[in-house]
Amino acid sequence: MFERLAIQASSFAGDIDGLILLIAVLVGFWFIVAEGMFFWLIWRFRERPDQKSQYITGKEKHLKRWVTIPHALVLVCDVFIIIGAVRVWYDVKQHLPEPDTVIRVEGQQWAWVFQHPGPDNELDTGDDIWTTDDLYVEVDRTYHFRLSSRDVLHNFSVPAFRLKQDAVPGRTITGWFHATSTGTYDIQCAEICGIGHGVMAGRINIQDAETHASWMSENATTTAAQ
Amino acid sequence: MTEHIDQTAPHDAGEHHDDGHHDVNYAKIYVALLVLLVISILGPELGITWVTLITAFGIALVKATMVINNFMHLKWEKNFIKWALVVSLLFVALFFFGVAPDVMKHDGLRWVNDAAIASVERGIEPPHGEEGEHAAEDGEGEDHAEEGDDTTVEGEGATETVAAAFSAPDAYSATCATCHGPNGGGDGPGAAALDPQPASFATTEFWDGVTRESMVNVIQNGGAAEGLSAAMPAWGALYSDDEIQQIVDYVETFQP
Amino acid sequence: MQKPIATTRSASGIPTGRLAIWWLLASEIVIFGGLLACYLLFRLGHPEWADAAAVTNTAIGATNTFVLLTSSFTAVLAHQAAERGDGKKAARFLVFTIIGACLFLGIKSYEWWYEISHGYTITSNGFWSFYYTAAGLHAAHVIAGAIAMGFVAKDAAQGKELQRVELVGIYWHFVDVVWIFLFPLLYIAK
Amino acid sequence: MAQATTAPVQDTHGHDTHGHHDEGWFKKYFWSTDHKMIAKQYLWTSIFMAVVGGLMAYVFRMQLAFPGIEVPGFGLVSPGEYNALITNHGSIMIFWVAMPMLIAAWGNFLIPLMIGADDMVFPRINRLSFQIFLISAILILASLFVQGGGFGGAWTSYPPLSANPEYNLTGLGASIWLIAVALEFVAFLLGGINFIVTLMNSRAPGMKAYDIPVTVWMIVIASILFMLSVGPLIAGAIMLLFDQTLNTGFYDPARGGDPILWQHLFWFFGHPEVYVVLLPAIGFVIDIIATFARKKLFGYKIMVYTAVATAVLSFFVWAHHQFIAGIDPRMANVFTVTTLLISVPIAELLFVIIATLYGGSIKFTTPMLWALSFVATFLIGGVTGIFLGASGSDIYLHDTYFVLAHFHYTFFPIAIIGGFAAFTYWFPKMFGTMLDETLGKIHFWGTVIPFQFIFIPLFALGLGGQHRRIYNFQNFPELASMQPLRVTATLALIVMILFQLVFFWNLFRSLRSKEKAPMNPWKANTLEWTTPSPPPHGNWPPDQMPKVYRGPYEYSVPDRDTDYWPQNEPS
Repeated sequence: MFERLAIQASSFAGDIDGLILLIAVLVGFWFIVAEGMFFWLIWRFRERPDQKSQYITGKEKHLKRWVTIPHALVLVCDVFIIIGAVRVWYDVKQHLPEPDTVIRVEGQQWAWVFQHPGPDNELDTGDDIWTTDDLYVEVDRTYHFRLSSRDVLHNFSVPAFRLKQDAVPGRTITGWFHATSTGTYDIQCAEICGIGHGVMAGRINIQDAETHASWMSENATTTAAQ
Repeated sequence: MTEHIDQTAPHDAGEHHDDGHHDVNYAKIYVALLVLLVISILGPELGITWVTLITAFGIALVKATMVINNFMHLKWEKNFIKWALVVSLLFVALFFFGVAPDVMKHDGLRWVNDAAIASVERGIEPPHGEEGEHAAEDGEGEDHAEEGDDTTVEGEGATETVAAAFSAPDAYSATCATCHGPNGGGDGPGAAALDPQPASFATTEFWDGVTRESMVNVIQNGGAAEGLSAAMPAWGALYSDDEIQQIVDYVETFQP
Repeated sequence: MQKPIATTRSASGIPTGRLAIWWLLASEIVIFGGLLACYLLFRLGHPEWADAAAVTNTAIGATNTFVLLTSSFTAVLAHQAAERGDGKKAARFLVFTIIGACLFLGIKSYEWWYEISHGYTITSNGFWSFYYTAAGLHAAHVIAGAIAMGFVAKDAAQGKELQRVELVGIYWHFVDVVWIFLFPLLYIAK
Repeated sequence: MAQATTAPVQDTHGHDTHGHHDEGWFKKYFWSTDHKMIAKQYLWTSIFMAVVGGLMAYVFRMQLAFPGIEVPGFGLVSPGEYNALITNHGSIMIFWVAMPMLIAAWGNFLIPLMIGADDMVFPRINRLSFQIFLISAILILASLFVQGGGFGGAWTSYPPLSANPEYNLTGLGASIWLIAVALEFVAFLLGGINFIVTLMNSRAPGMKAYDIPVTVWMIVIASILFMLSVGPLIAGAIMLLFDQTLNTGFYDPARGGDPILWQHLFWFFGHPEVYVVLLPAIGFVIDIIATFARKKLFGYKIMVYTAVATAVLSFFVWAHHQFIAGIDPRMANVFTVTTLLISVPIAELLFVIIATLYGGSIKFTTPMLWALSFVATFLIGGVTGIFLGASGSDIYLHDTYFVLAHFHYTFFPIAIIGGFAAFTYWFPKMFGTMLDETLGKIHFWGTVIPFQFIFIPLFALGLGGQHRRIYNFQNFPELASMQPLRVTATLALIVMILFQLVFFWNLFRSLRSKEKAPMNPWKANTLEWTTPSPPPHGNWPPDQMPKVYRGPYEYSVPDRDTDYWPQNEPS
C-alpha cells in the first residue's frame, strides 16, 4: 500500500524526506514525553480516598522548573528545525542550478499543456513539441520549467519528485527539477480549479537518453508535418 | 489592559463623570483645518513631486491628528484606548509590508508578474467616451474592448511567436482536446467530470444539430451563448475571429 | 426597556457607550486600512494609474472635504451643547451635521454621475474600481452616520440620552478622518 | 448542595418594567434580549449546523471510499456537488459551528455570569448580532439550492476561480456564499464589541483583572483577535463581491489585478482565526481541569500572558499557508521562523495545563474526560503542524491529506471536544437538569476513538502524496492502491456519527427530566455557580449582585473544611 512512499525520483526528494524525518524525530520525542507525562499524571493523581489534593500556585521555584526547562528545550528544537527547513527550502526554491533544458508548463481547466523545446533544445522555435497531460523528460538532466496558468490557480505537483508549485495566471514562475530514475509518475493538480479538478491528472514520463531522443524525433517531425 | 484600575466600589454610570467639558476653542481649530485644506490643494498645483507628497499626505496627517485630538477628544482619553487604536493601525501596516513583496513588486526571485508589467506598459487607455459616446453607452461593446485587453496580456505572457505560429491543430490540442478529446470524440481527460458530457464531433447527431454560425458563437462566447452547457468556456479572448474560423475548419475534419 | 445593571457599571473608567464606540472604530480602522493598503499596493506598483487619477475632479473633492470638515465642526458644537445640558441646541447642531452629510452625498452623486457618463465606470480599470469602492464604502458610512444622528437628534431635542450626542459625534469625526485620507489618495496625488 | 436549589429567587425583574412571564412564544424565544436565551439560540443553531456539516462529511467520505456509488440518503455525487459539499462543510464547520458554539454561545452565557453581571452591556445589539448570524446561516444553506448549485471553490475561495462564474460555474452560489460569510463577520464584530466592553466595564465589584476566570479572558482575547484580523478580509470580500457581480478586476491579472492579494487578505485573517477558536476551547478546558482536579491553576498569569503572546504572534505567521502559492521564496524564510516561534507559547500553555494535574485529585466525570482528551488529541494536531510550518517539508506536504488531518486534529478537539466539554460541564447551569453520566461516557468513547481511526489513516494518505479536494482518486494510478485507508476512515466516520445519537438521546432525556440540578453540582468556585440552575432573568436579585473577594481557582486551600472556596464568599 505504501510502495510509493519509497519512490524518490528527483535529486532533492531525499533532502525533503530527510527533513521530514528530522522533524518527526524531534517532535516525536516531545510528543511521547508530553503524552507520557500527561497520562502518568492522570493515573498517579486519580481520585483516591487516601490522597488529598495539594495547594500549588505555580510560583514555587522547584516546581516551576518543570515547565520552564522543557519550554527552553522546545525553543532549541525549533532552532534545529528552522535551520533544516531553510536549508532544504533554499536548495529547492531559491537556488536555481544551470539548466540543460527549459520547458514550459501551462495549466488550464482541466489539463496540463507542456511545451518541449524539441531537438534544438530551444523554446519557441518551429520544432517545439506540444503535448497535453504527458510530459516527457530525460533522466539525469536538469530541467527548468516556466510555469503559468491560462485561467485559474493550478498547482504543478509531482509527488515522486516532492515538487510542488502553484501556477498563477498572469505570472511566470520558474522552478527546476533533476530526475534521477526512469519511469512514469503522477502529476497532480494540487490547487482546486473547478469541477474538473479531480480529473486534472498528468503523467511525467522519465526516459533514458535513447528513448527520449527517439520520442523527440518522432514527434518533432509529426508536428512539422501538420 | 485593565489591570491597573482599582474598582473596589462600582462606578456610577454617570454620562460624563470623568470630564465635564474640555476647554477647546473649536472655532479656532475649524479655521486652522480650513487653512490646511487650502494649502493641501494649492501645494500640488506647483507640480513638484515632493511638495505634492508633503502637502497632500503630510497635511492629511496633521488635519487627522487635529480632528482626532480635539474633536474626538482622544487627547483626554485613557491610554489603553490610544493603544488599541495604534495597535490596529500597526496591524494594517504589518499587512501592507508583508504583502508588498508579492503584490506591489512585479518581479522577484524566480517569478515575474507578466500581467502587471504588461498593464504598466499598456498604460491607461482613453475611456470609451473619448472615442465616441456610443461605445460607452453600449454595454456589449465595453465587454468586448476588455476582452481585447486579455489578448494583449496573454500575448505578452506567451510571447509573439505563439501568435505568429497559429495553427488550428495546435490550438485544438491545447484548448479543446482536454474535454473534446484529441480526435474529437468527446472523450478527453476532462470529459469525465462534466455533466452534460462535452460534444463528440465524431457523431452524425452532432453535425445534424449545428450550423457553422452556432459553432463560431459557442467557441467565441461559450456554451451558454447557445443555451448549451456553461462548462464550455468562451475563447473569444484568446483567439481572433479568423483563428476561430480555422479552428472550426479543423473541427469539421472530425465529421464522420 | 431599561438598561441592565451591567450597562451602568464602569470598571474601566470610561462610560460603556464611549468604550464601545472606540472599539467599533478600532474595527473600522482595520476595514478601511485593509482597503487602502490594497489600494496603495497597486497604486505604488502601477505608475500608469496616475493618468486615471488625473481625471478626478480636485475641485469637487475639495468642496466635499470642506463640507465634511464643517459638519464635523457642527457635530463637536452639538457635543459641547449636550455637555452643557442643552438638548435643543445639540439637536439643532446635529441637524446641521445631517444637512452637511446630505450635501456631501449630493455632491458625490453629481460627481459620480458626471464620471460615469463620460465612460469612467467601476470596470474601467483598477484605479476606478478602487475609486468607486473606497468612496462607496465611505459614503455608506456617511449614510449610516446621518441616520444614526437623526435618531440621536430626536431624543436629544427632548433632553433624553444626551451622552449619545458625543458617541455619534466621535463616529462622525472618524468618517471625516477617513475622508481626510481618501482626498489626497484619490484626488490630489496624480 | 441540593438544598440550594430550593431557594427560589422570585422577583428578579426589578430593573425590568415588564416581566417576562406573560410574553408570547416569539418574544420569549426569538426576540429576547436575555443573554442566556441568546446563548441558547446560538447553541441550537450551531448544533443544527454541526449536524448539517457532519452529514456533508458523510456524503463525501462515502464518495471517496466507494467512488461512484449511490450514497444512501443522497444519491450519486457529481464532481460539482462534491466540490460544493467540501466547500460548505469547511465553511459551515468553522464559521457556523466553531465560532458560534465556542465564542458566541458560551461567551454570551458565561461572560455575564462569570463576572457577576446581570446581562451583556448592550442586550439589543446582542439580539441584533444573533439575528444577523441567523440570516447568514439561512443564506449559506440556501446557497446550496440555487441555480448552478452551491459554491465549489473551497472555503479559502481563491480567485480567479471564485471571482468568475465562467470558471466556477456557480455564479449565484459563490456570491451568496460570500455574502453569508461577510454577514457572519458582521455578526461577530458586533458580538465581539459587546463581549469586550462587558468584560472591561461590568465586572462585579472587587473583581480585579486576575480574578477573572480564564474562560472569560480567552473569549475576550479571541474577540479582540478576531476584530483586528478580520478587517482587511471584509474589505477584500467587498472587492471579491464586486469582481463577481459588477465585473471589476481586483483579482483579475488580465486587468491589472492580482489573485495573490486575496490569498494574503484571506490568510491574514485565516490564521488568527485558528486561535480565535482555539483560545476559548483552552479556556473551557482549563476551567474544567481545575475544577475536577481540585487544583489551583499552575500559573494563572503565565496562562494569560501566553494567550496574549499567542494572539499577537498569530498575526505574523499567515503566509505559511502560501509557501508554494507563488509568493516570493525569500519571504518563506521569515514566515518559517515566526511560525515555529508560535510553538513556544502554545507548548507553554499545554505544559501549564499538564502541570496543573500534578498533585491533584482527579475525578473522571464526563466533562473532565472531554477536557483531558482535548489535551491529548490537540497535542497531535500541534506537533503535526511543525511539519507544515517548516518551509522545506511543506513543499511536499502542502495541500495533501496530511494538512487535512493536521487541521482536523486541531479543529476537532477545539470545536467538537471543546464544545462537548463545555456543554456537559455547564449543561446543568444552562438547563437546570443533569446529563446522564453513563450515557455521556458511552458517547465520549464512541466519539473520541472513531475520531482517531478517521484521521490517522488520512495522515498516512497525505504522506503518500494524496492531494485534497479530488473527488475520485481512481484517476491517479499512484493513489488508487491506498483505497483501504479511505474505506477505514469512512467506516470510522459512520461509527462516530451513529454514536452522536447517544448524545441526542441523553440530551432529550435530560431536557424532559423533572429532576432539578443543584446550584453547584461540581463544587466549583466561579460566580455562575452561586445562582440557581438555570439562573433567573437578571441572574441575581438586583440587591444581591455578587461581590468578589478572591481568584477563581482557590481549590484545596489548606486549613479549610471544604476543598473549594467560591469567589463571592467573604473571608
